[in-house]
Amino acid sequence: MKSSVSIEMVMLLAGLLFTLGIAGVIIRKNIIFMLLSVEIMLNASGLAFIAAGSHWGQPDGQVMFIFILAMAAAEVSIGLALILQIYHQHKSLDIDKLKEMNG
Amino acid sequence: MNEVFRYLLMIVVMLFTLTTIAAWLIWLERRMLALWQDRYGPNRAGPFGLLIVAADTIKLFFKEDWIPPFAEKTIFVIAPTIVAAAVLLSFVIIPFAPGILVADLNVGLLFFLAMSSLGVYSIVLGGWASNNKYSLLGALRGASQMISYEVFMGLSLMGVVMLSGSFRLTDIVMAQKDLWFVVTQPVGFVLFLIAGIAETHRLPFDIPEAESELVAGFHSEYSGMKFGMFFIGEYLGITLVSAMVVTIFFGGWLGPFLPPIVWFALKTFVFIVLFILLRASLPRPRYDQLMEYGWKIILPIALLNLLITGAFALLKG
Amino acid sequence: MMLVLLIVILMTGGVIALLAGKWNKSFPRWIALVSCLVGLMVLVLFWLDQHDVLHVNSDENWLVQYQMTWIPTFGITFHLAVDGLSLLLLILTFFIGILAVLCSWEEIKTRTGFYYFNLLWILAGVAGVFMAMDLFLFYFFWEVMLIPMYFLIGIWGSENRVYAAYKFFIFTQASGLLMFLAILGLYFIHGNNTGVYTFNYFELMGTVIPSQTAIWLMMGFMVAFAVKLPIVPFHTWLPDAHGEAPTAGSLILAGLLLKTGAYGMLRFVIPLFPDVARQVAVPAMVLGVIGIIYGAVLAYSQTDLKRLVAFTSVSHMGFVLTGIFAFNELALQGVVMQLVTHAISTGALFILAGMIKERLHTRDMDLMGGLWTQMPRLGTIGMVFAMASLGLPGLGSFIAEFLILLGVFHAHFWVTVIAASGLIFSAVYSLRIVQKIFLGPEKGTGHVPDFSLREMIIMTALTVSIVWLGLYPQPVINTAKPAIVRLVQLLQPDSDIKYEQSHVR
Amino acid sequence: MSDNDFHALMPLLLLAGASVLVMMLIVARLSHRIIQIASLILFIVSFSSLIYIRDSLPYHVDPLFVIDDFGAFMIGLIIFSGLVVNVLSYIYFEEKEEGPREYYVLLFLCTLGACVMAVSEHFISLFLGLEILTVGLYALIAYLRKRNHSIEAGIKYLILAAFSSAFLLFGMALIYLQTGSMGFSDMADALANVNTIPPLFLIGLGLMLVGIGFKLAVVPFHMWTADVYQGAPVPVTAFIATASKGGVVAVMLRFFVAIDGFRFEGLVFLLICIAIASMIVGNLLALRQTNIKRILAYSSIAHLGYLLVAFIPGSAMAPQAVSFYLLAYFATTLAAFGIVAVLSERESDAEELTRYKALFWKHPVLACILSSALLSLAGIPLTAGFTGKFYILATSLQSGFWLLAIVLVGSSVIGLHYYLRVITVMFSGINDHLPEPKEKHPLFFAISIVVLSILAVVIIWLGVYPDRIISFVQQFRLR
Amino acid sequence: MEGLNASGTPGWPFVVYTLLVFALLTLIISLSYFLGQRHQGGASDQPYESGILETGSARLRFSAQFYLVAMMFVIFDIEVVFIVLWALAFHELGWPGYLSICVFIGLLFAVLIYEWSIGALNFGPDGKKILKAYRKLPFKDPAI
Repeated sequence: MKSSVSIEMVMLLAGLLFTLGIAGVIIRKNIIFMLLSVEIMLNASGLAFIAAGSHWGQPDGQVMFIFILAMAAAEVSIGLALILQIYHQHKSLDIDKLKEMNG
Repeated sequence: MNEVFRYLLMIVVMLFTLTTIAAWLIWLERRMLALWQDRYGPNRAGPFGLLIVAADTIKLFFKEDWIPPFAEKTIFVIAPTIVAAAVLLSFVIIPFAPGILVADLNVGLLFFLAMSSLGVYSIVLGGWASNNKYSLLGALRGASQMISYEVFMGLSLMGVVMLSGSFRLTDIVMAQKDLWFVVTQPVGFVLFLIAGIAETHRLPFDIPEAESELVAGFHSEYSGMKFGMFFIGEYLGITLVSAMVVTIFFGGWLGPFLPPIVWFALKTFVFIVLFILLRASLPRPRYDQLMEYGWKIILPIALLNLLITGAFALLKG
Repeated sequence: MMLVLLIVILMTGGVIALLAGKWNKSFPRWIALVSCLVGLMVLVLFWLDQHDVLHVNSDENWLVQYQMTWIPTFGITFHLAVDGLSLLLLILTFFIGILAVLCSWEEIKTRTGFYYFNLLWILAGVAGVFMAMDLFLFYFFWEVMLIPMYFLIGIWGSENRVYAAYKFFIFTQASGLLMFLAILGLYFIHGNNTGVYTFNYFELMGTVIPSQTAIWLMMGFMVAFAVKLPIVPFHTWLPDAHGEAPTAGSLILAGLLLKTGAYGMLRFVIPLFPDVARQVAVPAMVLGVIGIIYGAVLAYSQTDLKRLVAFTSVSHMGFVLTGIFAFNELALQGVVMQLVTHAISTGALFILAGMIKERLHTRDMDLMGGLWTQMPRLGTIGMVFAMASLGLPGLGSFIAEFLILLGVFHAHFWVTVIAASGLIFSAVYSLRIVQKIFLGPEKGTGHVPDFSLREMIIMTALTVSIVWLGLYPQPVINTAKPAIVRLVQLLQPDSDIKYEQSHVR
Repeated sequence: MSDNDFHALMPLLLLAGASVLVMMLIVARLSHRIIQIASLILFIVSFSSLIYIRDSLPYHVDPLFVIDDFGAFMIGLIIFSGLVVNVLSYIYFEEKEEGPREYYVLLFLCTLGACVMAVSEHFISLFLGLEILTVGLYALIAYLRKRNHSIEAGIKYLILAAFSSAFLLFGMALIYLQTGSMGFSDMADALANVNTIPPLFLIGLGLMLVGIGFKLAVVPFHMWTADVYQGAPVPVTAFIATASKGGVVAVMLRFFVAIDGFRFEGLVFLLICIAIASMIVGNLLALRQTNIKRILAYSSIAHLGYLLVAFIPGSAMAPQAVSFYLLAYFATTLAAFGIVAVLSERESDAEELTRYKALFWKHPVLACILSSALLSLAGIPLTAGFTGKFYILATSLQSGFWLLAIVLVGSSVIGLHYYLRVITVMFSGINDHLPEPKEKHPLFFAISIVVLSILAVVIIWLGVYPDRIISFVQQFRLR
Repeated sequence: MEGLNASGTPGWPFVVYTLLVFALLTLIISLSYFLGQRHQGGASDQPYESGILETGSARLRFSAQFYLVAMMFVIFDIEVVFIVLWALAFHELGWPGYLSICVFIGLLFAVLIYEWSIGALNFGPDGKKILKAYRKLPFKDPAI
């Protein structure tokens, strides 16, 4: 099974996922979904890194991916903790309801 | 063409055997428990009650296909299949004997870990979709137990990976030609076994079901073949963990005189019996005891084990 | 060293006043008074010492200078120098400074320490501006005088003080920053031309600038000075600031800060950009004339005494602008005279306004009247300075305006004619002051005390100086002469004389 | 890693070790006071390790780090601001309900992250530094979890920072795909012979700019700033405003200089637009605020715009101007937030302008420090801000960016207005109420005041006699 | 799939096996759907709660402890990734790698000790805490 997946296709997929993530962050009002969308974006970049790494035959892309993974995990940990607090305080996860501060 | 046929045959036989074994294990367990508890166990249908398995299966098929109206329907149906599928898929990487395996992945061990972590979805989704308090509690406990032991399971195997230098299970088996890893990695073996029991939420670690407090926990609301699926998943899980223990720590198919596949089956059988023995002899710990045991004892030991293994291996050259 | 001393005296005096204010309310004013007096004394002694030199030999332009590296990497030096023009303005600075301290003697009752700190630092900034020969340093002092002034207006001013302070600060700061940009532009053009990056005034003087760029750079300088002076479209901050500031603030604003604008034009705009200056001479003179008329007309229509005086400043400064761009010695001498006499006469009027306000608690002229009978001494002095403001012969303003008109006449006939008509307006508004405040029926103001001893001292000093300048202006003219001669030489289209530090002793 | 590597990375290692050490101190259940003092000492030790490594510069730790003068300078700045924030934290957090101990661990980690960025010359180290910094900041911002604002600010920052990280990463991936390397110098080699910018590279750079723009809070990526500044605890806000931005600026400068991004006109145009928009929008938005934290937030947007003005010419002078301005900006911002922190009370921060009424007559020292900081932010002579702005103007004019210089000058005039308003408030009002209650923690109050006074002295010193520092920063060579 | 499967077996049996597994499971589920009986009992539309009537929703708020476990899992599992990589390249890395992983594992220990000390690893109910909360409850005076 020789690899028949071209770099363009992978990058396209990554780009697609990334755009999907952006759309999610912008359209969604629920914080959890926004966080999910951000995770999709992060993973899309990770995918792009892996593709680029394999394109050049270097492990760097995968190294980066692992770091991205670790960072995303840390981010989700804190994000969910904050979301718990927000739900506790506001009884809602609607980002539009978080307008205590005037600007 | 011959090759293709061989593989197809192997796949079909494997699937058939596995499903049969899963069913047959129920009989085995009941007989063994009876033996140790000094009673008969199933002994009416067929010789030694062997046919009770067929009877049970038929019964399950004809049971009502009940989906509670308050449940989340789709998830409720999908949940039990996940665990069965995950366990069945895990078997592809197990080298039963030279040439008898479906996929010799170079990331075999990781594949196993990945599949075993999928099992947790079954419990969480099943418990949550049931919309029942017992189920939810069971699901939560199950989830925290399984993901915790997931960590230790991975760590306990790393010593073996260091010694064999590969994730591929055939390599690991071949690396035990001279000496089984159970000798060099006794701690790893014990930890893996414990984590394996916890992962399959078998007794004594069957906290997600805990019939005495949670009345079957995450599958309280399940019945019929969907319940059967959880059941199959559990017994296949026992088989899988036993097979993995054998492959990783007890030299897999390696052994003198007898054909490799027989060695493998024999060793695996021993561990299956061990599982049943554990069920018969040990009481169930509390949830908090189990978790604290995992995080406060197993995790440090696993990490230390890695460091010590590493130091020894490097000193040896 | 003397030059540094002047600034150091003021600055340390300010800091000591600030600290002393913690102990006792009246310490700071004594400290301020002493610092100013010391400074004035030093300067006057120096002037007397230099008088012969100035009189005899007009070649020796720069009297004393002090130079020290500051930020060598950018070619910034701490370079102070004084010629006749600077010297006159410096003396004026300290003189007005003393008066400012005296007239806030009783007026300021709260936070005296901080008040005198600000006052002294304004004076330090102004003094620095008059001495700085490094453009960076000049800008530095230019800004230093702003902030304390802002506080002075913003904290001790009357009702609308915050608005006035803002307006003052934003106007001057914005224009100052434009000037700073122009300075930087000049710096880089000079650096690119010669490879020497420096802010030194004397080195930058000969910079060859493409004429298009030169116009922009000159506009940068010009805007800053125009706002300070103020020239008509940029004058709107002035009535507010003068109106709301405490008496000493108005005094310093009118007496010193406006002068820095004129000084900047004389010192920087013309020598640095002589060609461009010639090009814009006529429009500038026209603006000056507009200022004269406009200021006078608006002064007439004010009912607020301080605003009225403020608008007379606009009018007087119109003369200054017109005179500067006439480019001849007579007019420039007139400009210098005007700077000095305006400081004194307008300053005196502001002080009077302050005194009246202290007594009547209003600045509205409609509520005043018949004060002469109540306070004959105040009335007399008021009369004197109203006359000074309209340019009565025998008082300093007359000499100044006469010289300017004479000089401008050489340069531009019609401008002179219109500017002269401004004198009529000034007569009108000056007489209106006298008529509305001192004469006419009493407005039921009740009993008000006449001058106290302190006020008498202030007024005597001012009156003596204005009369002296009107009768014997020669010392001032002599002192300013060398600088002016140089300037005029520089402006001759075919001159190759460089305006530089020829024989500094 | 050889011994020399350890030697050169000493400050970073010390910071990392410090965070673990503080964690162990927490385990030992030591009091807040001891932890505060310990972390103060640890900060000082890490800071002084810079002196220790001074002789071995520049040093490359291939492929991730390069520790040169500029890097060491930035590390010094960042650690210093960490130190100041640390000092300010005791009074601020001791009064609060939440246990303040973990705060110090996070502070060390964030400082470490910023430092890592400042010396990185590789995408991986850039990313690691950035994430150590931001992940720590998420927790720090939401540290006072009982306050709604805090959590709100935390989640806003989290979503947007993660969002921008994703942009940054995707941009990096594209650049990596184009050049085949993630090290700056190799990347530069790959681009050396390219005169027109490759489209993939351009897109990547654009995405990276979006990401960096978010972190730096420049317009149009500034919308989080005010809310986060307002919601976060004051010392944390000070940290965000200084250290976190300093690290990003440093690495961005290094990156652009390495790949010589200034030769691509489109890119420079983009940067110019961002700079102009930041200066104008930041200052305009600050005008109508009455909350000092928000004022400082918008002012920081404008200041980053100013910084970009120094950055854009890309000349040899640019790193110097950036370094100097950062120094001035750090000292100033820390002093300003320091006063806010010192004045804050248990229930609420001293953020409303009305709280500052007549401050000068109550706390003349604090008021003077705050005034000098605000004047420096406004760029008035005699303060560091003025010298910094002068440096920036000189840099941009030297390369002929007149438009930027004019916008800078114009927007500083707008800026003056709101800085002056704060100062006016402080000096207005009369000292007619009761004396302030006695300070609760006299020792730490004194330490804070001393540190803030030092900052004020630095501000004035940089304004009056900046030559030492200028000749120091002039040694920086990034190429 | 090539990278996944460098030697040994071809990739297609894996795919076939996977498909077969899913087919089998679908078959079992659907068979039971067709074969199973139907009925509607009195209480069959109620969740089972040991025979008593349903009390409240099953969507309860549960202890943050579970969340903590999840976070600990996420963090430690990610860190295991780094250990896994080290284990794989163990011999190539040699002693320097060993030292690095020692530091890494040391950090993990530090974190573990920290979590232990702040009570994140106490899963059971804390008797003292409960007692304290109990004492705070406003009880009615039994005498009245």
